[in-house]
Amino acid sequence: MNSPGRLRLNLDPGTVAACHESGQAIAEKVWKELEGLSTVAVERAVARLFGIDGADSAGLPLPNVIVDALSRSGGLEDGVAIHLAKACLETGGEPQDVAEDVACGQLDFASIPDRPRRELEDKARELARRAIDRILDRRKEREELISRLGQSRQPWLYVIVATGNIYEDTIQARMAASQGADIIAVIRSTGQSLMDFVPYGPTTEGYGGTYATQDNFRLMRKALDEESEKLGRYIRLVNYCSGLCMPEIATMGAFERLDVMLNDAMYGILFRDINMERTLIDQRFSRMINGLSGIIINTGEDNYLTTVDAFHHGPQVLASEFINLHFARMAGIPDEQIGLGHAFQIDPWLESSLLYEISMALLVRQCFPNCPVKYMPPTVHKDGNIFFAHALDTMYNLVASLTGQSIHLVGMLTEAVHTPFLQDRFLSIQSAKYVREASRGLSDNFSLVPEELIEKRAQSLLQSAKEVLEHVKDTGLFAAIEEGVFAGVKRDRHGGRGREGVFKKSARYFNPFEEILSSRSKAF
Amino acid sequence: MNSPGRLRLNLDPGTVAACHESGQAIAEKVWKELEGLSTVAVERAVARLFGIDGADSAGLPLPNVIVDALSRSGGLEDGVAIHLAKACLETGGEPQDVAEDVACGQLDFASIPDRPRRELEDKARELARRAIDRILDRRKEREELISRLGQSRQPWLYVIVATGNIYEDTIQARMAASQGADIIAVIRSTGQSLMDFVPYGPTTEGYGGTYATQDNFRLMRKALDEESEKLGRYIRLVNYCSGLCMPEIATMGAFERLDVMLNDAMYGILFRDINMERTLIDQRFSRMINGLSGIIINTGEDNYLTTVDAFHHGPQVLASEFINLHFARMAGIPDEQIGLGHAFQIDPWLESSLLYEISMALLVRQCFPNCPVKYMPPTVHKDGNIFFAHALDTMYNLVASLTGQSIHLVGMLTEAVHTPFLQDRFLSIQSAKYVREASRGLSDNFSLVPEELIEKRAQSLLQSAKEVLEHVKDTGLFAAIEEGVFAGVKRDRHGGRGREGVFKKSARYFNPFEEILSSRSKAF
Amino acid sequence: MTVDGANPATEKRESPRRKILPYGDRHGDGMVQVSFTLELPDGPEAEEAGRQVMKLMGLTDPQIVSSEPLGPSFTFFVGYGKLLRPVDLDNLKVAKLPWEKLDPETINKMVRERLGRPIIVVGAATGTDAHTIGLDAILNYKGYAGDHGLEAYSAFRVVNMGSQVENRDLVAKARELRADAVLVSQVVTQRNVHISNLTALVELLEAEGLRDDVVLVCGGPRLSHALAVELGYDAGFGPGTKPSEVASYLVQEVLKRKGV
Amino acid sequence: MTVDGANPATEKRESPRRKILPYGDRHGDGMVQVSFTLELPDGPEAEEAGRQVMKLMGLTDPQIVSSEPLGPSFTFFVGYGKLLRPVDLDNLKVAKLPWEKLDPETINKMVRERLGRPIIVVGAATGTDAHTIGLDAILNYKGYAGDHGLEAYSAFRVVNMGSQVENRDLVAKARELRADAVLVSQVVTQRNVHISNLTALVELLEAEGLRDDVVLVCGGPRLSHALAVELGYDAGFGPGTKPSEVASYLVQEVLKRKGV
Ligand code: B12
Ligand code: B12
Ligand SMILES: Cc1ncc(COP(=O)(O)O)c(C=O)c1O
Ligand SMILES: Cc1ncc(COP(=O)(O)O)c(C=O)c1O
Repeated sequence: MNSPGRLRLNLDPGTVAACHESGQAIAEKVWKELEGLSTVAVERAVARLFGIDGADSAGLPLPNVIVDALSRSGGLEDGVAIHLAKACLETGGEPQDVAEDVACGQLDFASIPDRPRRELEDKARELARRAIDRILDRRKEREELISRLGQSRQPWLYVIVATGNIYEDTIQARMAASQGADIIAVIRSTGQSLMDFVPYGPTTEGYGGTYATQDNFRLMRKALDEESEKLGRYIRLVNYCSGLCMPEIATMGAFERLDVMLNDAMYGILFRDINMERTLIDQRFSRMINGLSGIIINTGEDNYLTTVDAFHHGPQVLASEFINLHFARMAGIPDEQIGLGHAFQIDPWLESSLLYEISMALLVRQCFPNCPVKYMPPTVHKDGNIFFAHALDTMYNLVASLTGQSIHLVGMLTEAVHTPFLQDRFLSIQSAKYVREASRGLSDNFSLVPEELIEKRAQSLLQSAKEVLEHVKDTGLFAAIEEGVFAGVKRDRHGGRGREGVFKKSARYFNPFEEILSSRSKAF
Repeated sequence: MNSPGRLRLNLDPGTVAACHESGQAIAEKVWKELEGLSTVAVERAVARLFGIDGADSAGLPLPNVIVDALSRSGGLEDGVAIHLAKACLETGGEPQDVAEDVACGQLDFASIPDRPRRELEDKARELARRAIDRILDRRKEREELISRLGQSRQPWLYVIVATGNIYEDTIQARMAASQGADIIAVIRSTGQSLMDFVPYGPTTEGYGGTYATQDNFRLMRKALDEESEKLGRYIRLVNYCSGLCMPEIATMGAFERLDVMLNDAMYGILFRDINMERTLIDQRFSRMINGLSGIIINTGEDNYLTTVDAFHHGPQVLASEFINLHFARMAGIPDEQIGLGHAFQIDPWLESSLLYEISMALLVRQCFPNCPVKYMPPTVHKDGNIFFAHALDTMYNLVASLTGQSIHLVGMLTEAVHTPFLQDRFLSIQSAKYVREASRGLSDNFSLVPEELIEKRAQSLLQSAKEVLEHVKDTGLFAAIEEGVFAGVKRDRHGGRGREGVFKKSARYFNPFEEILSSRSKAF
Repeated sequence: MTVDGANPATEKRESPRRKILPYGDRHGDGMVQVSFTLELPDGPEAEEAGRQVMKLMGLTDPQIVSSEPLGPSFTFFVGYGKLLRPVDLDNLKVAKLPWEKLDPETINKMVRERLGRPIIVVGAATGTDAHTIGLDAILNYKGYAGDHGLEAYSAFRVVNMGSQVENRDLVAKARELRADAVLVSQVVTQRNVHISNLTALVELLEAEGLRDDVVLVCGGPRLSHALAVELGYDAGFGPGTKPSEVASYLVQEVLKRKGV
Repeated sequence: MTVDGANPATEKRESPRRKILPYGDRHGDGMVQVSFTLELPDGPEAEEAGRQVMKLMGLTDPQIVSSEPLGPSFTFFVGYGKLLRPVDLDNLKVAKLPWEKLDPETINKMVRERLGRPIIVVGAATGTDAHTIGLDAILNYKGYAGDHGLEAYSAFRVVNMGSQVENRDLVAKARELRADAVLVSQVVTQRNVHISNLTALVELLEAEGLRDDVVLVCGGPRLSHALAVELGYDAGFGPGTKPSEVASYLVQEVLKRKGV
């Protein structure tokens, strides 16, 4: 973990503890309310975990085929695990065979005779354990690569590729790595988050990003592994575990050894108008998988700061981070994998804006000392003046280094113009590398003067965050979102997209992953 | 004066005092050795101070005509003041009339009958007092404009114009002021410093800069005064008081209300191979005038850092600053007008380079707390990658603000390409303004951690500077320069350009300005 | 060295004001900065190719001042050169804004007195575009840069459908509300997705026979009035648009169409 | 939305390798960044003029993405556009360096064995140019970027005259020392002062009948071999030149001329 050196804010530990308490209470309350529900996306993820992949002749992915079939036959409420176990036992095949047979109409879940509960659960557990082993193998592979190849000192430089074409993306990603990037994110095409299935195969036609597909993950992983070997340092790969297919993407990422996933408990609700219950259930299952696979999640509080004024809305960002943290911990993710999101977004022309940025960046760092905070660059206050944008990024780079951020998303001088060109990424990485190396040790040389602007501002942000959290605890998260507490966005508990994909679990419902992973997570 | 807030280095006061002692001893020793000498440039300056201006039919400026005439007639050793006084008394005309008559051959100094010493000195004193009043009027005018119009908070942003054409320069200077510049320097054409006369009239054909002429000064002053009124803040004007005409330019600047002058005790020797004695005599007289006119001088230690490696040669920069300071004080300039030069020139790719920059910048600030240090931007390590150069300038801008520099020379993204375009200056000012405002108060929020890199480095630089100064004191400045102590440049005491313009004063030598100004300076 | 001696120089600006060249350091120097990438390894061949690129841009005296390898097979260039082909200002077609700026009171009064009911406005960020800030800036009460949004006027009744709205849903809503104006925001422009989205909406409105019933307006950071008109819209608004500008336009256009 | 469904796409690079376009985000997109200033107040007229400038550069789809007033009467533009005119790599004339890189021992040995005395080199920064760092980097022992200067070779006898040397003084020195090579540095290039200085030296050497007796070399940040040859020099060295490159060239050229 990177550290802010001697820059320590004097914060009241009682206030921090109170924030944690509220955060945890908020998350637990939500989970209590939702315990009896599952979603089509969770079930499709289970199907994927069982090894189901591919699409039917109409292009519909097989996990969707299975879930649709069960939904029609009325078995979905029991969870797909039980039904797939039964079909495997019946046919002697693998889940993939079952799925293919269902897809071409050769097999019908409704017509498979039932078996004793115990036998079905055991088969499901066996299939789940295989999936878990597969994931743990990829996790071990990552650990071995890192120990063999090494990795950069933090802050790690994180850049995006977003050509829309996975092949062009791999070229650009390789170049970025060779230029000094430590983490490469493949941005998703607009619209994918609202698709209730994950496209299949490699893709070349995204808008503002590239579709997240398992083949695309694999192609990029391969390119970056080759580049890692060449460069002698492990290059991390990122994608977006969000939207209507959050749990499935967690699965695909776990299988393809992604290293980081954008994965937020509330982003889908606020920014994609996805149904609250759907999102909150999906995030939990996806986080169980992310935790298992050793993936670092990144939450999306930075997005609040792009939507509402960053100077005035610091407290809700901090409050949301406490909530996101506790949702993640509840799903079994250790702090070391919880990369809370934060950003440098205050109006640059505000007098002393830099002091406010430093204050908040330190505050986040200090409230969550074991979390690899992902620090996002200025975007909102950039316009087409690419030179000024570059200067702004340079100051942001300094704050990232000074305040000991772990994951440093490299800002682009062309932010207000287009998704990054090859040359934009080069220039931005070059300048971020310069600042990172030139400022090594800076935070060991400075200490904060007590009760000056930086410290006072942080104290007041923390106090207000505590108040926000207490309010959310009292009203409950659902009501708080209905009120518009976060990012100035109001959503209706029963509105939003993907609501139809939420269902009540039957008494027979069984999900072997929930069982195995919750007991595992206790051990963390 | 701007301040570095709470950022105070723990420096041994004894070491600082020892540096001052050596610096003063060095300057005094030089002055003792040179007391009996004057130069053609000093005498031409006296002629200008007496109001002589214009050129003869061949284009030779009248001050040169006078000095050449006296040189031929053998009267130069007495100083021009006595001879001009005599001619005025004889003809009843003004010095300008005398000069014109000499120029067209109607008057010959040799043929003017002598008068009692007392009478001549009194006339010379009277002419000198008129000149001094003229200068003090311009000084008062400046003070009134500043108190009426106001001025920016420090650091003041300083940019150059250098089109070579004074008319284009005034356009660019006006634009720069309206963009936020506080100080405008008109860079001089290459080669002017080696010309032993000051060109006359407005000029449009410089290379890498514009000729310094009194008309050019006047045109630019007028443009900036208009702009100051428009913008409601006083815009300062800079030129170069250096080269073979240093004292004359001081005079012209005083008459045309320039505000800042590049004016170094040793620059001409080291960087223009001008004779040592010539330079050291000229600098003294020019500084007496600069002091009188309220002009801030800027010394040129920044140039050492462009010539030798900035990481290793900090001590000589500091040593030179002590020497320059004491030369200036000896000439009667108060610390508030002594803008010592410093620069941000360490290889940006050196790990922790920023810490070394901060260390040295603070050190200079703290050693000379009342001096308006002029902080120069990175130049040497820039290449044609204008984007990286812009990022580098941004970090420099931050250091300028953090360490409380007074005069902030704005770096240009196109430094390695061309003298600044209109757009380059805009972009650079924009980013410097952003950093200045965004970082307001930063240094009040930080204190230095004792005995860490920044402080230790400063302590060791100071110690080494003390040793350099002691060595120079022991060998004497002339010998030290012959050894190559500064900027890695070795010069011969009796070599260099302009040596023929140095002459021994006769027993009758009289310079009313020396007399009046030295007694004045005691009063400061 | 050339010093102008005793003759004060007065430089004349050679070309008449209406034909202009880019200005770097001096009037008429034509200086332009460029940067671009070529898929070639750094080296003399790449540099010469870079210079050729500048020549293909019609630049005189092309200077590559920086070439940086972006990896093993790409090189990035920065260059300066002179564009000595003047722009003829007299022949410039500036897409003129077909309305004048009015203040809010005037707008409200005009609508109250001449239409007698608020103008009905439906707005959305269409297709997969989820950027709402620009649309909200125009429609919502809060507005933009200190200028209130259309909601703040009594002259408008605003329905803001939000983001990622399908064209067909937008058209259905316009029909349902008998909207006077339809406002579309498009921010994502990669591979011209905004052009296809905007064009599809016009076609749908035409197919539904609604095109002539509404004032159709689009906006976004890469849109201009000229482009909007080209795409079949009545008006387009680019970056930095203030809500009051949109309000001024809408009131004048709607009242004109209604003939009141 | 276009997803390629079950058919894994394999995009072909359309144009053959030897004709290339600038690369922004995708092969063949032709994207180029430009910036420039026009002497016009910020506003729609200026913006349209800015777009015209981009069109005059042959750019397709010209987009002005920023326009900033530089004061009341100038506007600065940043733009992106597509240059769809390819560079033909097969027809590229790359000024080939007419020498090969040798190591110091080889150079010293060649001169010792074949010439029997050191090559005499006179160098200066001429005219009013006072930039010596580049010249010193080539000539002085210390050298540049870890590569020693000519002084460090037994193969050369170096006389570095320093800066602001008049051409006639340089020529006199070359004559006096019977120099084998004359090396000139020119760093200041404003209004092409380097071109006139360099040309004047060639003319002077010719007038003095010395041109054929010396290998004439120039260097500086805005010089290239191609430009040097055009100006009548035997070779030219640009930014980043290492002293060993100059040494390699000189030894080969001098020995060739001497026919040894
Ligand atoms: C904020 C922001 C976001 C926020 C949006 C929050 C929200 N609620 O809107 C978040 C973080 C969610 C986001 C997400 C994405 N974003 Co975004 N985002 C931005 C950002 C930083 C600012 C845009 C903004 O709000 N500007 C401020 C508003 C006020 O300006 P404006 O939109 O131009 O609006 C003004 C005018 O254009 C006009 N106007 C606009 N609309 C309308 C409509 C009408 C009718 C009228 C009259 C006028 C009008 O008036 C407004 C006021 O003056 C820009 C970069 C930048 N600095 O510009 C990127 C940017 C727009 N985003 C981009 C991308 C690619 C995305 C993603 C697709 C990335 C991804 N794959 O995940 C996602 C997905 C979104 C989706 N499905 O569409 C790209 C678009 C690239 C391109 N040119 O195609 C940009 C340029 C960043 C980049 N360089 O990559 N983004
Ligand atoms: C250092 C410097 C100075 C120092 C010079 C100290 C010294 N002893 O040389 C000082 C501060 C004194 C100075 C002064 C001035 N400078 Co100056 N300076 C620079 C600076 C920052 C670096 C130049 C440098 O040393 N580069 C490092 C060397 C190693 O690189 P190089 O010169 O390119 O040399 C390499 C090659 O070109 C080649 N090479 C060079 N010469 C030769 C010769 C031969 C024979 C060969 C084979 C090879 C060769 O090999 C070298 C090694 O690879 C540049 C800006 C920049 N970052 O480039 C401005 C710059 C060159 N200066 C500039 C100007 C205008 C001036 C002044 C005229 C300003 C003024 N009016 O006061 C003065 C006056 C000087 C004069 N009379 O000429 C301008 C020139 C603009 C232009 N294109 O016309 C520049 C570009 C800055 C700017 N943007 O305004 N400068
Ligand atoms: C947490 C999080 N999830 C997802 C996304 C991307 O959006 P989408 O899910 O629409 O691809 C973002 C945007 O940056 C984000 O921050
Ligand atoms: C102190 C000083 N004097 C003079 C100059 C300019 O040189 P010249 O005197 O040749 O015009 C400089 C260069 O920046 C300088 O720093």
